[in-house]
Amino acid sequence: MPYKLPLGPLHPAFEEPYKLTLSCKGEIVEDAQVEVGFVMRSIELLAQRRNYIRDLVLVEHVCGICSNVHASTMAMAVEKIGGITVPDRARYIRTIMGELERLHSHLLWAGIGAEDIGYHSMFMEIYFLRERVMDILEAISGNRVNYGMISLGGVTRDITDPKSILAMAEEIKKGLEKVVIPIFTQDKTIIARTKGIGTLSKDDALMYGTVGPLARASGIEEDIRESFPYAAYDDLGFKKVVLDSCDVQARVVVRALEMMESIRLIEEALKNLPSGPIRPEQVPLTIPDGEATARSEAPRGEVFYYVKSNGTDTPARVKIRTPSFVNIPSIRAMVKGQYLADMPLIQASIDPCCSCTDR
Amino acid sequence: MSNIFSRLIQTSRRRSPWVYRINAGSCNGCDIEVAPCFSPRYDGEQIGAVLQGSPKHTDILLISGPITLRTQEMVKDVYQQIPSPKAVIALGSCPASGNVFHGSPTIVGSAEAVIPVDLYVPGCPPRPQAILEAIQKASVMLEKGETRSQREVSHE
Amino acid sequence: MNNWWINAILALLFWPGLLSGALFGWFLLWMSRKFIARLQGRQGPPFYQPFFDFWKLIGKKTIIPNGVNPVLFYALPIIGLISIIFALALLPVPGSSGISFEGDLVLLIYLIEMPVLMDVIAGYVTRSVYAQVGATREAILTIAYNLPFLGALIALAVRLHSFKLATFAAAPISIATILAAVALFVALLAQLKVNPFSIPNAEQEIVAGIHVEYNGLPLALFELTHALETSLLVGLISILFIGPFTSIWMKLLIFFVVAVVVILLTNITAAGTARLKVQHAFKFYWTWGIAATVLVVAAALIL
Amino acid sequence: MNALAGFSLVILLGGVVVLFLSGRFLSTKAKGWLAFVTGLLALGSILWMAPSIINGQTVELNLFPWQAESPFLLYFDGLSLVFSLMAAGIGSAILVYCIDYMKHETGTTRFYMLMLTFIAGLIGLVSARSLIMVYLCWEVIGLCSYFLVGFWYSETVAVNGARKVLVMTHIPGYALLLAILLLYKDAGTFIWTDPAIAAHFTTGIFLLILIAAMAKSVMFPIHTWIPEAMNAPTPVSALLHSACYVKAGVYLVARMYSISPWQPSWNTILLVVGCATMIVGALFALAQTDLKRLLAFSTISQLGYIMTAFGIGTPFGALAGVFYVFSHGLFKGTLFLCAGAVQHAAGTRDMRLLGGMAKQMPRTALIWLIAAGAIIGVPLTNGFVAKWLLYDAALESGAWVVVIIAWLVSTFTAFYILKATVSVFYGEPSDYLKDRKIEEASTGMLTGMGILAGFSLLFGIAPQLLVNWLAKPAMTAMKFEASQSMTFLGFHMDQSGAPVTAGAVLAISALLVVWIIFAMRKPSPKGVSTFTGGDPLPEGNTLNTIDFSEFTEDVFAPALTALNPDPVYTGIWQGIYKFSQQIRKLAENLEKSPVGLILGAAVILAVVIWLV
Amino acid sequence: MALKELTGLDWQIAFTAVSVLLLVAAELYASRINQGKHFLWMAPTATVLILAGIWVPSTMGRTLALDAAALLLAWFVWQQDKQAGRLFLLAVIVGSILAAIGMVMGGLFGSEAAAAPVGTMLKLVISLILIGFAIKLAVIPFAFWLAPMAEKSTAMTAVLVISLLDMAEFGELALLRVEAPWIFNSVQWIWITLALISMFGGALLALAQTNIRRMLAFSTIDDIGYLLLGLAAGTTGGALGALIGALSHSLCKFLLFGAVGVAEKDLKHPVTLEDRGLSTRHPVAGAAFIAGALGMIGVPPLMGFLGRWRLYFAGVEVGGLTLGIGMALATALALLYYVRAIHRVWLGKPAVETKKAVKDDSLVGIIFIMLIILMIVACLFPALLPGMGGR
Repeated sequence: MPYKLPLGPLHPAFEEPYKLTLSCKGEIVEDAQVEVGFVMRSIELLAQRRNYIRDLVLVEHVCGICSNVHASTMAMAVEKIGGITVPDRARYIRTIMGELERLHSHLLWAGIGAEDIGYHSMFMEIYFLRERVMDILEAISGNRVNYGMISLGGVTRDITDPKSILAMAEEIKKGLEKVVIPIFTQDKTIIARTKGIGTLSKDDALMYGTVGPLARASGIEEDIRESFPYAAYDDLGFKKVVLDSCDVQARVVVRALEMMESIRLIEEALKNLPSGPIRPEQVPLTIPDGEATARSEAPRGEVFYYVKSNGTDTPARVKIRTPSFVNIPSIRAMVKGQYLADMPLIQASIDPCCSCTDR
Repeated sequence: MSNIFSRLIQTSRRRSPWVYRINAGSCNGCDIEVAPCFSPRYDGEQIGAVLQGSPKHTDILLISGPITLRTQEMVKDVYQQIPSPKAVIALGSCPASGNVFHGSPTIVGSAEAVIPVDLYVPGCPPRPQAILEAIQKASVMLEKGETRSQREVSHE
Repeated sequence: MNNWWINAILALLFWPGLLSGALFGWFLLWMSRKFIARLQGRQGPPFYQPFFDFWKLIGKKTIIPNGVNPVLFYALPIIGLISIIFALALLPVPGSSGISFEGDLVLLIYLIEMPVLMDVIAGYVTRSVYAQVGATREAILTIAYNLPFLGALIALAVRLHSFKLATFAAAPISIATILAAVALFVALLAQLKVNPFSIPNAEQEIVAGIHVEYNGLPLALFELTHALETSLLVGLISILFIGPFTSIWMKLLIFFVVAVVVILLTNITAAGTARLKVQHAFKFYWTWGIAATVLVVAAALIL
Repeated sequence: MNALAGFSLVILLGGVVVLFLSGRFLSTKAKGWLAFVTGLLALGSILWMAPSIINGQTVELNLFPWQAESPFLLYFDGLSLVFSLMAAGIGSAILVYCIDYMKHETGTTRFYMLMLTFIAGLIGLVSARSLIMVYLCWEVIGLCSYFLVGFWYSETVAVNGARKVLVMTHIPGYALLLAILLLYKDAGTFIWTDPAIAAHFTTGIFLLILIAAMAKSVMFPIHTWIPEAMNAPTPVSALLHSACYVKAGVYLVARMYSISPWQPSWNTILLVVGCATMIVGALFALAQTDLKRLLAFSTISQLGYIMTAFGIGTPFGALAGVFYVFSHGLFKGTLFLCAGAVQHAAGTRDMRLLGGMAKQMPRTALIWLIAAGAIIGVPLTNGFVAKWLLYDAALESGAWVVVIIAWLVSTFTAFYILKATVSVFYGEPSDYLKDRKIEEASTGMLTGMGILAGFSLLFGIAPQLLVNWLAKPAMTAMKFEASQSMTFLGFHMDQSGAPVTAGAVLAISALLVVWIIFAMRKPSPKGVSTFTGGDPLPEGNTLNTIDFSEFTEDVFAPALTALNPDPVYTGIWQGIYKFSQQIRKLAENLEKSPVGLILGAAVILAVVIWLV
Repeated sequence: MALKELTGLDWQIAFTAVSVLLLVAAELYASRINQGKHFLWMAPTATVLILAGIWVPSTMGRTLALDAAALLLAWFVWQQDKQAGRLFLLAVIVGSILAAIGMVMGGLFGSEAAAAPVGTMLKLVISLILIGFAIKLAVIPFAFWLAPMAEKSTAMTAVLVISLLDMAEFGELALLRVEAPWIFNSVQWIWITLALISMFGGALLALAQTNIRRMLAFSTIDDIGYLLLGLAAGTTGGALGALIGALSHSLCKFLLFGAVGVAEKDLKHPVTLEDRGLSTRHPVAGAAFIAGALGMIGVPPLMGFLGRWRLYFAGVEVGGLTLGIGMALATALALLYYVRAIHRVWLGKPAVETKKAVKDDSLVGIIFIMLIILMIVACLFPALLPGMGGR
């Protein structure tokens, strides 16, 4: 008789509340039900009641991990309606922020992943490295989380000392190359716990409409930074990472290589940082009638914003579709027949973000 | 003799705060700042703080987020499951005021309305140093018997 | 006769029993926490941490979860604790006034298994799914790690033609002793539930494992039992090495040094590995465990 | 007095003949009563002899001259008394159970004839003085077992079980025959009381007899037939595979004590075999979900205990062995009969489909609990006394390894019996049972089970009855000094030191287990909810014992595969079969030209003869 | 007679009794299940000839009578199947001629027991007699004729050949064993080797068959191996065991072939291992088959056991434990093929659900049951065998 084992909403392996009810037979998981909605704060509703300036702050709080990408995508959509051009320097800074965010998010994920297979030392190692990323973020934006860097038409703060940031980036690169990536790709216990686990076939990945590293680890060649380049990705030359072994190991590798690519992008952007203003002189408070969509590649995949303006300073409709919203259901396709002991890692391998999902 | 023991227990309450974390609708900004508190740079274990997995083992409850309607009962239930004496720390601005979510129809907006809070840590999110300081303060409150759970018991 | 009782009580309560066992166990637990913290680049807990953890739990109000028999809730940790104290009293540490008789090793093995059994029952009794999964894993793991553990002890006993612990402590160091110590060490990893065999209390899967519903005094007793278990099991390895020395101080020194080395080795292993699945662990103990046992028995019989 | 010796055999075989002649005209129930009365009469005739045997005499009877060197000689001594009482006594209790259990079956004439023949065969085996007659009875009970297991002969599972029984017990039986013939060749007699036999009893002969005994007494690695035999009617499982049939091997081993000058090295062999068996049986029992298969593996494990007890080789060991044999017959018989009652009522014996039956079948549950307590070794039951005697014997002789293994296995025993108890009688009834009307077992069945369980309790409270009246004469028969004293509850006073401590620990831990089981059943109603991740779980969502065995199955799978000897046997069979196909091809090629074949073979033969 | 003095068993009387019993049983059986056109008169004739071969005092007379019976049966088989008949005929003619020449040359046809020849003559005589009897008794490698005969002829014809003719020939060999022990003694190990080859070869070949009748034929070859070994061992027990074994063999083979015949009448095709669960339709025949099989293996309490343990003992006496284990292994093989046949063909679920149970002929059933009871009783009260009192 299968028994039910709830993972969550409060669970040591989860940063955020969502509920995974596992039906197990012995140690084998037969099925899983996913329940979300614990963190629903009605952000889309609130956004329609506030003006564009306040909305940028509000959407930053959709998710604390990928706050920047939400604000910048919203800004992109509004800029499209309003016909506001973003200065080159601001585009580069937005790219740097986006990649730093990806770096810290992937490192956070790697740390939690290590913790999920009980590798406490690895967690500590990664968090130690992540603090360096946090330092850069703090140096640029003044905040460790929720940076408030995006303003309509540009960014709020300039990067004043690219050299020191480059030096820090170099350190992170070394840390990644010497410690994190080798351990994640070569350590025997980690390979034993990741290889062949939680397979999501390409067909399933397409059926669930998965996005981001999860999809790319299942062989779907899709990265918004390449397909629909925004910010400065076109100038910097971007290479996406795709693997087709479909298991947790593939997701680990995809994220690891993406981190390396992020570092490269950051360094490239810092070296080629154009001079000029960081935002237009004049940004209108009211946006003309119209609607627009914007997409960008968040650490977890594609973020999609739809903004409809009615000519006032308040949007008529803001629709946010986040990557975890489509990724979380695909857990069901991965867990069947897996061991209970692998469940935390499998659910972590999609890097679920519930505050994104629930909004 | 009993005095020595009660003194010992009081000291040990300060020395050994075990922490449990609830995300009650946070944007997870506060939560990702709790984890670094126990990582090498900040290392909460120096003051004896350990992150626990079960509320039954807990002394200090960290609560983040504006408390959504869906998590309200959960928070109450978990608070009851924590054996006294216990302290509650509200992390960030959300449990205090609702922060940017103020006015949302799906949040309670104040932790106080659900469970008695002992300490507020302002910030969006608060920094790890602030969180650790709050833990330390809460453990001192536990030692002195100043938490609301302890005071309410003594009133009864 | 009187003397015998006094000695027994001394052994139970002071040396190597409850008091020194707890202090030693706390010291070892602190050592491991500190050592791991230092390995991870952290500061680690202060020296008195396990001691305060214990007293804080004592001072907490105990909550009995829904549907759990209160008497049982308290009795299980107490039974476990008492049996581990008796087991400690049997350990022939240098200067022990304890009881020693032919066959006390068998009694020791019984008593070591008792807290494990109580743990498993405690897991089932508390009616939490997490605890029940943890208890099942613990039961399975017990079957697995007892193979090298019992194998090594039996092989040594066969070699020394005695099931008396004092004989173990007096025997000279040989290849068989060292092999047996290695086998005991392998079993120790699972007995202390450290990585890679921290399976029954895998926090990320089953919250806090068996003890998820335990709190307050009973949890404190479980923690104390764990401390005593640590000093007992580490001490069991240590006494294998004190044979060749004659002076009691020398013996004590060696005893402590070996204990510290063992706990450091344990923690190096723990810090450098991820948690295995229970299937892996079972396979590990039944393949390598059998290999180790065969090796020890062969060494005991041939050398 | 001596004439009594043949009574039981004559009565039983007479019953068989009467059944055969009148089977057509009697109702199923009447046949059952006839068989039961026959069994009771046989029991009476054995009890009649009992006093003089207890007084140290032997009852002997020369029935008739059978074959040249081997007349039908009956010889009852203490050891025979134990086993024949077990056969007739437990057999009668099972027969009274059969009356109701079998009332809807067809072919019961065959059934009761075989049951009575079986009992007669066992009594014949244990009372035979001529070794060739021992072999005769040995094979008679083997055949009875074969036919009884295959009672439902048009059901494939049942006959497959029967096939395994026949192949796996008959072939090792040749070892016994060869041993007997070797003894006859050297000693010139079949009569085992003849000193010439003792003089020629070598280790080789011991090993040969042991092989046969291992097959019958389900010792590892020739034990795999017993779980397959569980597709038989339950009384058969109870009679054959718990009470009597599997004890035949034990009898042989015990008898070797009285025949031969015992070699110390034989003890080690027995201990190794016994310990391996008890571990393997218990490990497999943990992973079973079929109630009767679980009990079958538990039988294997318990037989390991018995063999170990005899292997210790001290007077205490022999006492423990004899006590254990009788006790095991009682409590395992009860467990099987309860399992049969459950199957009768619920229509299944799959523990995954059962649950909560204690409400509908309170009496069966009570009887089961007594027997389950006995097999775990709870004080007040005979199982406790048996276990304690075994531990005592092992401790006294310094067989510490045995103590450790036996203790380890007894925790396994507690686990799997708990699992069976809880998943059958407690917990929530499954969906399968919800639409079924479950009725308490009938009075006749309850009587059968109750008698056995009652004796379990009686011998647990007053073991001196069993010890003084049965075990001591048996020990004398096994050439041991029977000087042990025994008081109520099994506490005996002539021991000190380690055994007493260990016994106390054993008693305390066993009592603890019982108390814990009862305490678990009385949960406190109110309190703070358990932690389930924040959200409440649906009612009754806990791990049950089946989940436990699924965990173990999954994890033990490699060990269980490695310890299962069946693939080896299948491999041997496949090898033989392939070889035979090759031979057939060769033969067919040769036979294509018969004249050439004759010529060729004749020439070769002639040449060989020429050269010799 | 010397055989009786040696073994204590009046084999001639015992065999005659068995023959008559089987003749009556076969005639009754044939009255219900057709056994070929001329069975009614052919069977008594052949039996009379065979019994003449047992009772005629002169060696030549015996041989001639048995050869005549063999020819008659060969003709009868030939009528049923030409190929099988030819092979049988070949075996009868070649075997009889070789054996007869050997016996003439050895002086065995003389009225008085002749002294053993010496030198080359001895070897020649032994070779001829050994090969002749090996062909007649169907010992491997001269067993080519038995299986086709058993497969193609009717059940009772096979019983006549195997149970009566073959066992009578064996009896003749046993008499020779007493009258001219030199045939055996000088080449004892060749006889034993031949016996072992027959034992294992027969068992392995039986294991490889799918046709049940062929399997039964090879089981006869297997059993002849044991009987030969008993004679070759040269001990009283061995000879007695062989003779009782032969009697038991006759009875068992009747049960086995009879059961197969009953099933074939119903199935309308030869019984092979592809058939399933015949017991559901023919319970008594199934019981007869099982009893016959167990009797062939020598499981107590069937009569075969009386012979078998003596044969084992003879083996142990001659060859020690090794030979004993070898014999036990061969028996284990025999058990395997019999058990396979029992459990595939007879027991278990029927392949096709029978619409209604066949009412078996009660006369045939009674014959089977009486024979089974006879075998059990004979085992428990061996004194019933003539001259066995006290043995």
